[in-house]
Amino acid sequence: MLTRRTALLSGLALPALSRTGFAADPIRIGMTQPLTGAVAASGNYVANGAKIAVDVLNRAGGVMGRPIELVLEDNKSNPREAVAAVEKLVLRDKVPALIGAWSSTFTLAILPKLMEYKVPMVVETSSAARITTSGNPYVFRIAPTSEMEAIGFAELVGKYTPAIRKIDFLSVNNDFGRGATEKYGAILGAKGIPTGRVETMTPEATDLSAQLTALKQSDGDTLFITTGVEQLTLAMRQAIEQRVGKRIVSTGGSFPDALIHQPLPGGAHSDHVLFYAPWFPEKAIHPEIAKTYTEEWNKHGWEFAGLTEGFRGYDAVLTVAEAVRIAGKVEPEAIREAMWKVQIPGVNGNIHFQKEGPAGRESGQNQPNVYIVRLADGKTSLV
Amino acid sequence: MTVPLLQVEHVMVQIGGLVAVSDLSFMVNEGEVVSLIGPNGAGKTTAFNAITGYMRPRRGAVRFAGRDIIGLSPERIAALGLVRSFQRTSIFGACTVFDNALTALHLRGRSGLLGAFLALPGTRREEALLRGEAMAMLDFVGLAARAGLRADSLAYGEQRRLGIALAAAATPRLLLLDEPAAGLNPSETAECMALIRQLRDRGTTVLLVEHDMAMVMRISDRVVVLNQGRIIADGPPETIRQDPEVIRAYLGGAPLGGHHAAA
Amino acid sequence: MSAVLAPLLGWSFAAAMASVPFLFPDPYLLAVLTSAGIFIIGAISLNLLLGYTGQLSLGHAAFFGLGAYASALATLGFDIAIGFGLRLRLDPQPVWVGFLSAVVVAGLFGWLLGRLAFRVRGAYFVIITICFAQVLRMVSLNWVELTQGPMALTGIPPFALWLPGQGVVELTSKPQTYWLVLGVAVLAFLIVRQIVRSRIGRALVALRENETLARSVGIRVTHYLVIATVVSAGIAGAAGSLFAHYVRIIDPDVFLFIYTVTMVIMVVTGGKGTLWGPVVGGLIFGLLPDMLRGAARPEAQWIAYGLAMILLVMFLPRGIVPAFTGLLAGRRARVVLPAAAAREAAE
Amino acid sequence: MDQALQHLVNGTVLGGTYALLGIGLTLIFGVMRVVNFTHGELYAFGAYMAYGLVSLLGLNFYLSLLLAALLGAALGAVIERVLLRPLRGADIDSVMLAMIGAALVLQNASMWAWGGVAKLVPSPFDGMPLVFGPVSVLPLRLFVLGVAVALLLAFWFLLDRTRAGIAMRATFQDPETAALMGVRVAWVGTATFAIGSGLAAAAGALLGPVFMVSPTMGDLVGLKAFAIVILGGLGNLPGAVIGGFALGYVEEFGGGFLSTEYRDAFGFLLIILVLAIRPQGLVAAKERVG
Repeated sequence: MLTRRTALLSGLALPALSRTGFAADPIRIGMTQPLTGAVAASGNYVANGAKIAVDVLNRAGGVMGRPIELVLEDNKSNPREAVAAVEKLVLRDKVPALIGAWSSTFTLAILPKLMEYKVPMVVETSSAARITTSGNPYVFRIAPTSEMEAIGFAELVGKYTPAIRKIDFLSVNNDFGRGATEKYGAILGAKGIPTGRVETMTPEATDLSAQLTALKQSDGDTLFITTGVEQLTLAMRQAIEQRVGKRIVSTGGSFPDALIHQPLPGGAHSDHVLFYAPWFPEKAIHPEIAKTYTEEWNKHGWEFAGLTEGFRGYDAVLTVAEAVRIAGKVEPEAIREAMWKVQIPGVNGNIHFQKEGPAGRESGQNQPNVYIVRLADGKTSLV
Repeated sequence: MTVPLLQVEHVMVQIGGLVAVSDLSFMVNEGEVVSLIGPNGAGKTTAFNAITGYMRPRRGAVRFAGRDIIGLSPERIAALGLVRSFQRTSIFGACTVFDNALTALHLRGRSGLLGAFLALPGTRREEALLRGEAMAMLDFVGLAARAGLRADSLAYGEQRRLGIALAAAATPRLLLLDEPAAGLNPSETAECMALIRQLRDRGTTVLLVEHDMAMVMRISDRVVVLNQGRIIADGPPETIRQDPEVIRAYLGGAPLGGHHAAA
Repeated sequence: MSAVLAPLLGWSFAAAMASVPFLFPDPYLLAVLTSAGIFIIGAISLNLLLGYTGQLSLGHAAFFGLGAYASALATLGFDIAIGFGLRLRLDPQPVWVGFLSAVVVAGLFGWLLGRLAFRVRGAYFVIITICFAQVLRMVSLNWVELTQGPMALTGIPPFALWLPGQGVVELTSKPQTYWLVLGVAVLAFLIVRQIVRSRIGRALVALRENETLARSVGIRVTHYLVIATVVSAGIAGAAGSLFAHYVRIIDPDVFLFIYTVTMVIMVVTGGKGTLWGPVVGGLIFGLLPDMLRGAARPEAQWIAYGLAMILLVMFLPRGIVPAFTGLLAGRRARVVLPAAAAREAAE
Repeated sequence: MDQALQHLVNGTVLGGTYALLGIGLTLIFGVMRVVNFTHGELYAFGAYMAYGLVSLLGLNFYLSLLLAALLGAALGAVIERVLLRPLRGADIDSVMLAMIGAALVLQNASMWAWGGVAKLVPSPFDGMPLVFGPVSVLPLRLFVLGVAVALLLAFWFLLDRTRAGIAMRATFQDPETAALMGVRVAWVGTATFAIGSGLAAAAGALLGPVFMVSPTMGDLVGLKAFAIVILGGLGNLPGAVIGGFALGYVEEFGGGFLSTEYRDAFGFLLIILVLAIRPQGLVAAKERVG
């Protein structure tokens, strides 16, 4: 409780301190994340990542001699509130750029508002393809789509022995899970690996026995699980209970951190497609940035597991700050144009946007990096 | 021979496996005031419930103006012209007295959703007519001065009178009154009796459940006595007063014409 | 309030609301009011059911969501298989068709729910309505061919209105959408007012006050409850349609329980069974979350919201509007009191 | 066939926990006529207490379960005294709203206190399943089922054989008469709500180690508990047990053979179906008129 309170106090004190250090007005960056409700855990991780990026940048002198201020709004894990949060950020706080909004549903809800207010947004987590293909020129995504992730995985598929011959899916019933099922199925299918059985689960479900028992009947050798951290952990534990007996690969950057301390019995091991592997910051494309991020994070005493998600917020803030620097002024349109010129190293790798979607109204999409981390007996290793 | 207005034939009602009314047969002719009496627990209110559709008898027939009404819902039965009052919850407490009266005239109106939306002329005419009738009704029961008050703010006797007015509002052919005088003081009881007489004079047939024997004997054309779920006597008040079985039933329960207990 | 004064006050309130975009041209204020207004329409519709028939529906978001989906699908068009090798196809329709279909579809489901659920009362009814919304959420989540499931329906067109001299105009500016929502809200208010003051409204109140007695004067219980549900659902569907074309994306979260709770709390706070209750409560609970924003950490905002619900129920159980009119009619209350006391003594 | 057997085992295990969830809710409704929207939150509270006692304080697992249930009962008693007692006599929607408000407060307080990250509760049971021919089941799950059945029996004993239970049942059937017979109805209310809450917390503490502990874990569980008690007939105790197992089997077989997408909808659909045919629930409750 004490640490929480001191963290809260320092959080309050910091902006005040940094304000005295700078003569100029701060540059405000708006961010909306699910800080309460069903997916609050991840939203808070991403928000924390963003907060430390702001600290790091301000310590280095801010942007254009002005400090950065993060204006964070809760979207309460629901799309209506995501819209309300953005309207508050844009209309009341007058932020020139946004970061958000974790789930694809929340991000999609915001998209028309970006067009309406002509404010660019860096999308840090959402994976739904249509975010960048619907012709919204205010969207710049640093998160990978399911397709990019699947392509990244497919490049590594040769490393598996025995080889992957047939795959099954257990996916959460939302755009994230459905997207992964579709793209992994298609891309591995093109490599001659057919899909066996596909089962889905509602995001809140805790008992997955019916799905796993059904999956056990399939003759696939590898089970792809796509969902949040919590449900992934449950699925892996219950897969042992139901003796599913397949190789398990999780997608989408979720990592069952709890299983490091309480490993699955019977020497079971699993592979996880991640975008940052905090155990091996030295293996990152830009080790020095990854190390700064990891150290800052640990300094706050936040959960280690959060590192696998918090980098999204960190990279997003770096991206917006760089765009502001290039633009040379704090205006939404200038920042939007500058986004195309951003070329910086991030925790996940190089950040640079490519054009996607209908000509003339393209959205920006970054090409992120993919790591496969193997978890066996509570120990991690890079594949 | 004319068909009696209400015919109850061999009606049996069970509540939760217990027989509340075992074999009930009686009838009410047009224009009569008939009282249904009996000791506590004799099944009077159950009989009312069975007649008005609130309970379904296990056996027997109930005919209203020659038509079998068993299985019909209370509101259908009311629409046929058979309306009852209640012992306890006899008014719409949170509404004004006037709105109570207006609500009771429900069956007299026929305007629907569209009329309400658009305030069609026909609807307005009907509304004006009903308002007039409601006021007349309140006048009739002496509550016109109270029209604007909340019904649950009325004195007890006034509430009872309003209850009767509600049942009588839509000018039913047969009015079933469940202990209209319960809890009233002598002068209020007298007013109540006068009211029932006026209703009869307007052409309404009345079937009454009542504990106040003095009132029953003075107002009724005929008295039906119920004990332990069946009829033990049926006849004009003076015959009933001397019927040995009735006297025995009442001495076994409460004394004839004695103080009424809360039912 | 006198019969002349009340409508005058009402219309001047509407006029004051209509002039907000001129007096306070703050787009954020308009955005918050528009969003609150949509839910106030929902609350007005819920009030007909909860306030006037006394039936607590905790599935009201179902009608809201149905309206949103119906309107979105009608304007986007669809082409789905309906079994036996048949396909059902609809080309994109203008927005007003979407709006009407929202009202009709929600109303139809209102009829269905009414027929099913009014076989029971009280807690059973409450839980059935919750289940009803849950089932619809599951269907919208999984009937991907029609609803896009969790991938959401996107690209929903904004409102378009035929304006004299300008033809069909898309309403995209803040004041325009605000006025549209205000207009629908006024219409919803008037519809509910007309019903409540009619023979139907009296029947509904009678059922709420005393169902047994109401039946005895010939009021057909299920018939009127179903009418109320259909009208209430239709208006909620209209609110859902406004929501769909305002937010311009719809996903299964429109069936969330918290949306229903928002509408219920608006009605109860303002005063259920009063015409102005949902408006007053809606303005308070529509603006409260946005006022709380930034005032405290997110969890604390929710806790404050929850505590406000509890305190209101405990200390203003009948709501703000009755408490206020009660103050105005203090003289009348004094007349009422002794009589009520006498009644207590008599029992 | 093997698959069906496994589903049967899974359904039984699931049904036992559902029964435990349902019985607390139905008891509270039966005695107090309160639809308890905090049920799911008390479930989460029990789970968090078990987590705190086992993981943070390092207490014995079984002792922690017991303490978690007791703490849940204590919280229930507090809710009853602070919230429900003053609302006695208020109409059903006021009480429901207050309970929804309380649920919002509880859920966000636990998010504040524990953070949003889900926790695993360690248990002394082996993570490897016991295998019986074609079916397998975790020892922990069997333990949970065993405790659930034991609790149901203990509860039945309490209601049927003890003075407190008789007072409770009397209140259940007719509060006015019970009061006339000298039952302290107010006290019965507190006791009932405490016991119902304790059962919810016990379910949370038992299932915490099976699943994971998170602030929103009560949401779906609360809704399911409603489904269970409606299936069995609101306020009907044996009905809640039957409803619990019915829901367990329906979800498991429906999910396994029909559609996993609609797995969590089957319960709600079943309710609408049951109510269309038998409005009083699968097990007929004695209807109280008035």
